[in-house]
Amino acid sequence: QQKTLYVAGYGGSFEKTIRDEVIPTFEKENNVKVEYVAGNSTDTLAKLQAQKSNQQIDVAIVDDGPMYQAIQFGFCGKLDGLPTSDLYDTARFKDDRAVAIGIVATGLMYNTKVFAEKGWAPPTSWNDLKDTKYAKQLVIPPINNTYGLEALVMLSKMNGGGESNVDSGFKIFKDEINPNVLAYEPSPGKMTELFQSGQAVIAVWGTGRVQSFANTGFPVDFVYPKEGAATLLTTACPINKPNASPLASSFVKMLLDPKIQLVMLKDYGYGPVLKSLKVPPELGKMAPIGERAAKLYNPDWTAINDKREEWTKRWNREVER
Amino acid sequence: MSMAAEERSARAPWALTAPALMLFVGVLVIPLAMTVMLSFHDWGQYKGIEPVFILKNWREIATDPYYAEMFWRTFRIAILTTLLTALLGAPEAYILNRMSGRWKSFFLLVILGPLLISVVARTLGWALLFGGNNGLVNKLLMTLGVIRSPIPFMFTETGMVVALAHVMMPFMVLSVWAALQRLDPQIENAAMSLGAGPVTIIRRIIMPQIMPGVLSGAIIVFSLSASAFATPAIIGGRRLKVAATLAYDEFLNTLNWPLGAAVATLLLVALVLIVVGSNALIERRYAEVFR
Amino acid sequence: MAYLELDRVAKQFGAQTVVDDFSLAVGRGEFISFLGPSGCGKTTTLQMIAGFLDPTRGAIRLEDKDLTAIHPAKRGLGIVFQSYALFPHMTAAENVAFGLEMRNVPRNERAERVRAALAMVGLAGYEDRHPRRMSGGQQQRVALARALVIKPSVLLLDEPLSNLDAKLREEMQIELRQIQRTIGTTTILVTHDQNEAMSLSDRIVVMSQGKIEQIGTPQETYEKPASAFVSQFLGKTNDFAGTIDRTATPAQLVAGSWSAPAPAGLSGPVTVSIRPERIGFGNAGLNAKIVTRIFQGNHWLFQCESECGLAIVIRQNDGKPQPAEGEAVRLTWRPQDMSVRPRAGA
Amino acid sequence: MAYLELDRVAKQFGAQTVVDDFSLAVGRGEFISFLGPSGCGKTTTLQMIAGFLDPTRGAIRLEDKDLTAIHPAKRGLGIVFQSYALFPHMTAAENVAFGLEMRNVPRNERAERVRAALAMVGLAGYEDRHPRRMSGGQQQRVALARALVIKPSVLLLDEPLSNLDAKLREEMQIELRQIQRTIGTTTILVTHDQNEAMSLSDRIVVMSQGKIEQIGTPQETYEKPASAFVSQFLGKTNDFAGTIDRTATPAQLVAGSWSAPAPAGLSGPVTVSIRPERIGFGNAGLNAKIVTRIFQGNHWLFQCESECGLAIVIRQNDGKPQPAEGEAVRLTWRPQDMSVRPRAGA
Amino acid sequence: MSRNGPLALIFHSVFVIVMVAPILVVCLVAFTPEGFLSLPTNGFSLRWFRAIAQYPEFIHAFWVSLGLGALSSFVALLFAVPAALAIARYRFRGRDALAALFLSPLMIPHVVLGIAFLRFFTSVGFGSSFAALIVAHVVIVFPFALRLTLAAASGMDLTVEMAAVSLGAGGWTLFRRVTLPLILPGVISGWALAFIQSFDDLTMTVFLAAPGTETLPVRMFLYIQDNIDPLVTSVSACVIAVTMTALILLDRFYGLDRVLAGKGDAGR
Ligand SMILES: Nc1ncnc2c1ncn2[C@@H]1O[C@H](COP(=O)(O)OP(=O)(O)OP(=O)(O)O)[C@@H](O)[C@H]1O
Ligand SMILES: Nc1ncnc2c1ncn2[C@@H]1O[C@H](COP(=O)(O)OP(=O)(O)OP(=O)(O)O)[C@@H](O)[C@H]1O
Ligand SMILES: CC(C)C[C@H](N)C(=O)O
Ligand SMILES: [Mg+2]
Ligand SMILES: [Mg+2]
Repeated sequence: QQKTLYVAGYGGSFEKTIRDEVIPTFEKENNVKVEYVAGNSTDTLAKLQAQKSNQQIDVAIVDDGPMYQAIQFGFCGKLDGLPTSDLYDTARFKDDRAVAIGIVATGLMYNTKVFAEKGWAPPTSWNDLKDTKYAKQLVIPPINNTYGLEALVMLSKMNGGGESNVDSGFKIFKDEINPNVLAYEPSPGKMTELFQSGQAVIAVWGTGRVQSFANTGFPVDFVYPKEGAATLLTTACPINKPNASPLASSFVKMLLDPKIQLVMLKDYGYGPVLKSLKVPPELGKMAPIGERAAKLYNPDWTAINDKREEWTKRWNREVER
Repeated sequence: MSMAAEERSARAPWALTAPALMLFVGVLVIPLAMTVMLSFHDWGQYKGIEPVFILKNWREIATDPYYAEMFWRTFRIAILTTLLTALLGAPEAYILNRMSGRWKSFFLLVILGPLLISVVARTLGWALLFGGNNGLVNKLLMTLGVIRSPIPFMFTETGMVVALAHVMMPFMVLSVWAALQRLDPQIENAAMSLGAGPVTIIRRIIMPQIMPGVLSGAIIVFSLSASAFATPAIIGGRRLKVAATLAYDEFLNTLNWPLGAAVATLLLVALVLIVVGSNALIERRYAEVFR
Repeated sequence: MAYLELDRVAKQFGAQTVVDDFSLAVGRGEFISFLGPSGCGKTTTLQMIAGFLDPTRGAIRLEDKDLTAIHPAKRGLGIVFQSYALFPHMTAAENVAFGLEMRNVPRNERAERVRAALAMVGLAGYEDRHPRRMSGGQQQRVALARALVIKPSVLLLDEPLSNLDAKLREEMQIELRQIQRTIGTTTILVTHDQNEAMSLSDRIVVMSQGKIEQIGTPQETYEKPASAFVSQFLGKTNDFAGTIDRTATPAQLVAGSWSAPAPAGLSGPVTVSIRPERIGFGNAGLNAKIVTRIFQGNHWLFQCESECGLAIVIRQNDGKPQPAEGEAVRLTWRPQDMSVRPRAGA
Repeated sequence: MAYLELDRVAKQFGAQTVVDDFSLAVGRGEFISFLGPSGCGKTTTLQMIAGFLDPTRGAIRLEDKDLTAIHPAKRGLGIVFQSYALFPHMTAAENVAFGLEMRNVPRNERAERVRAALAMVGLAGYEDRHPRRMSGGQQQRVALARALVIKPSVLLLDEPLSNLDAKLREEMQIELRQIQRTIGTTTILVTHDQNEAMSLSDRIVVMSQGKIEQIGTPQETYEKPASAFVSQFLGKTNDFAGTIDRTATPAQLVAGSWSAPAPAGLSGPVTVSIRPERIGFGNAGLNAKIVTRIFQGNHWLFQCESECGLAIVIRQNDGKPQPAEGEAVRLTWRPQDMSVRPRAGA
Repeated sequence: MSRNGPLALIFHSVFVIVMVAPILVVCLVAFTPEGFLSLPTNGFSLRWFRAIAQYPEFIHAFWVSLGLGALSSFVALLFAVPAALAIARYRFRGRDALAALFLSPLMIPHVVLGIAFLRFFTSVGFGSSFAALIVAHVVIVFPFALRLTLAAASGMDLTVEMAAVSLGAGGWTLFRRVTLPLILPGVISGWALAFIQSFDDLTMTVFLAAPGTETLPVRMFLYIQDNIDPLVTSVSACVIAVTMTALILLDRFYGLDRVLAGKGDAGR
């Protein structure tokens, strides 16, 4: 009976990939019209909240952080019939209210050309963020962005804290990293621009982003810090609403199709969420695949979500000043 | 020269404003009222928005000096931006107006230019000019030996003010320009014949007469700068938050809409008070020009 | 040496030449009036002297210095604009005070002079009023006060009294004359009021279509007009068709039933010009009938149908009985009051 | 029945009453002039008739219908504003055509009437010019053409000719008179030019400080002024201090060396008022010396120092020799030309 | 009439350079042959202009923006001009409050407006439709139209209007033939600013744009989500080029100074 399925997701090249690779097939197979509502994670989440009484969107594709919120607020419906055995554990959510469609590693990005010119060694550790030679040339996404949050968690963990206690992380950020930071920048576009204009040379970022940035020909590379990179997910969920269309679940599941997973790896640097997927070696130079994926640190989201509000407040007042 | 209309039926102004008023009540007042209501609701990380009536958000804003700092910065930037646009934009409008027809329209368009491209591309331009060591201007000045280290521009308040003034400039220039169209050139001649130099003419004769235009421009610029999001966010970055970026954060990142709504409501109320206050003040001061 | 000199000045607006070949030397302290039909270029000339318009050709010199080199603000002129050009955002007092402020006159003296100037133009009590709330004549007086209060060395007045009633106007004329005498202000007045021009001016410049027709004292221009235009333009003139009959002895000039010994030189068809105030009603002379009789206060204006066409007669309202409308009269004048020229087209 | 009637009209601006208790009945086709000092409320009254200002008190009726109930646009008035109020964005022709368009006059007829109206005010050839590019007088004529072209049933003219030269002005006056006669337009003219008022008007309303001083025909107001104000305001008047000596037989009125049999009724100190044009130079009479002699075209104006103070004398410029400045003269007049009233303060 | 002195011209030059510089740089970058933002130091390339063709949604979005801007600024004028006249001419109770209300869209961060509108339109069942988008834009551009018209209307010589009234013009005719032409510079300037503001708005539109009605800023914003590349600059350069061409054509066939200054204003 439903004629149109509204899928909300990232804009830009991701939208293009979905439009080219997923939607035509899906429309044909299910005899439905798919409208793609482009927007970044926070925009999509805001729309969900604004239209809570009368949801228009059927499927939402957002970052993991916002997805936890969406689940908490009850925006997500339940997914049935996931290929649970084939999915990495990290890719699954409580009650299957969402599922990861790609895995990204949070680590360090640096400008290889500048480093070479200055004779600097490539960074190897989270601790390199403290190096004073990067003064005002470091970019870190803020805490409301998963990259920033994970950087904080990693630094806490290395200094005797962890998800339950981030005091040490905050202290390091405040005293040692902050002077180096040019900007706490959540927007990927802005991040690339800061690199392109030469204002920044090193950053905390994810494999997917760095991969596509490097694809443009810009001299950047990704580093898995020796203390370990953190897992970050791109996720999707069907929206919870009266008379929700079963097609919403089908659409999410279609994103887990091996063929699509490979496309997203190729175009977008997303590590696949399927254990069974064979990755051709020429793909996935940076992406967390195989051994690299296994070594990723998976933050304890239950603990984090508990404290997140408080941390954000603290971050705004102590770090971003 | 007063007109009967001015004194006649008190209905006329209401008839004229009725359509706009209906539009505003219909589609702006209600959403805004909903937003104000929102600011009294509760919010929690897990429960989301709770439609109860509490003063939590307002109390937080009132007691936490963090917000005072944000608002103070917001208004500081808005005031500086307004001053800068008025100080540069009004003279420029005046100069433009004295050019011959063709040049006049040409430069008017040139000045409107910045508005035609998206804020993203515009701020990109600033980054290319002033961003770090590679900024064009910085590079040039450093090779010329004028400066030692790059001028800090990105992620500074100065940069924010300059970039905002740049975007807002057309609003000021155009407002003043529209007001200048009404001036009788003979009046300028009269002042000149009485011995007034160019500066005096501008200050004593032109300025008071174009006050409606400057006021319009200033109101637009001030309000827009105080509620601007993109430019402060991109040029200022997250460490130099202003009220709008704060509200943005609460709305989009934290999803704490009640708090964001409180910040926005406060900003709106403050702006309305400032604008209406200064408007009334200036209209009274220059009553004869506004008749 | 001329104080202010216009040397073959011309002004074009686009293709239209509105002032042409305008040369005039004004002595220091002289009072000059520009008279001419509407649109003949009076305001334009004044604006060039003031420096608000650049002459297309020619030079304007003040004390032998090229005026165009001096910025208008430095010329020390007092100007009354035809459109007043009051500062709408200032009160009457502020308008008048402006020029004094520019001259850094101390505050006390300034207030006193502004007060006096406004009182002089009959606007005491209107100090705090804004121009838009004043009547036309009041605005004009503010403009006058503004120009006079600075005691300028050159005054340019563009129809400064046109919106004042006769009484006030006369007071202002006396005021102007006084100022001009005591401060020695060189004054150029544009006016459409011939009485005003005549009673105030040392010399009158009669203009037509951008050109000077005649420069002379009031009496010269009125009584010895240099051209038909001037005689037509200043006051009223009757032109009668006459004939000089040189066969008679002595030679006779005949116009209708009026005749007189002919002046030397001319013969055949002529035009006889005679001012209406020089014509009297008598027992002999041109046969005429009074068509309208217009009361004009101190005089009567008669329009008569005469043998030689329409005739206008002015008679002082001396209280004696005047002929009524429809009455038959004889028009007569003294030969020395008329001027005779060959009849054009005859 | 009055066509246009003002009934005890008053107007206040804030606390200031600028028109008060103004009652006037204008007949259809009548030509009325408002005369009065600058700022006396002439424009204000006109604006109330036009409907641009609401009277504070009183009523204005046109053909017995309350005018305030009719929207200004529907009153069918032709108005010339003191400040012209031309449409700056329209050419002269467009300005003039506007009223015709509003009346849906067909395009062809419109063009023809506009052309004719502009030609009538001497602006043929200026059709396509914008007001800002015209001279003051030209603008004023456009305003006049714009008001006249619609052949309004009521014409309100606020100093419509103030910026025109005498010649043009007279032509326009004739034009106005003509229109008023042929179309029967009821006209109210505000003017500061007494000659204009007198030659055009059926009746003159003399105003002072917002009040009517006198309503009457031109000759009435001039020769039988209802108040000292009117006699002072219209034309010039000499006031001499005199004494009536009832002890002499017959009783004598003496002013300096001038004397005549006293009129009945008064005695003791009196003021003798006499118009300057009624005074002659004679062999007997008031001793005086001519201080200034001002040439005014068709007449001379003498200012004399007499036994009884300053005296003004007007003599027609009839070409006969006139006394020179400094000359001693005797001033004389006929008893019936003077008016005598008890001397105030004596 | 006096011309600008040398100081004024220097000021003007510096002013114009500063105004233009950031945009000029952006336009220059559009010609880079590289895949990332850089000034075209080694050779010019039209690569990024060609790239636009591969994104038909940009072109579609341009038309959406154009239509939205033109429509909403025009509708805003329909409401704003009468309101501005009322506020300029009458001193009535509630005037200040009304003026403040009309200006309020300027004073609220657009994120807040976006969400407020989305909530509102959803609750009345409009969701994110094109109609909702237009209405929202009318509201946010309204202050520009109002303020500039107001500046032109205050202090206008009312006797000119009286003259028109006396000649029989009333109501609409009076407005169309006399009042409007006299305040035209303000109205046109107001329209221009309103249009541009609508054309440029991102933060609010993001929430209201539905599939198919994304505006150009929204498209560009989405495009640079992952990557800023010179396509942003080439699109900007194209927008400028298109606008300038339109304006130059307007100038050729109608005369910009006439549009902007009203007729008969040149000269003395
Ligand atoms: N808008 C106004 N507010 C207050 N006072 C005013 C206003 N307009 C005119 N007046 C005052 O009302 C009085 C009458 O003005 P009005 O314009 O009627 O004079 P007028 O007789 O036409 O004078 P004039 O011959 O100088 O034009 C003047 O004293 C003037 O100052
Ligand atoms: N800016 C202008 N552009 C074109 N022509 C103009 C301009 N200003 C004036 N003129 C024309 O120049 C001529 C002279 O104008 P000017 O104002 O000097 O006349 P004037 O003698 O002062 O007349 P008036 O007595 O009517 O004020 C007029 O025919 C007028 O139409
Ligand atoms: C004037 C606008 C272009 C301002 C823009 N909305 C910003 O937030 O900076
Ligand atoms: Mg003139
Ligand atoms: Mg008046």
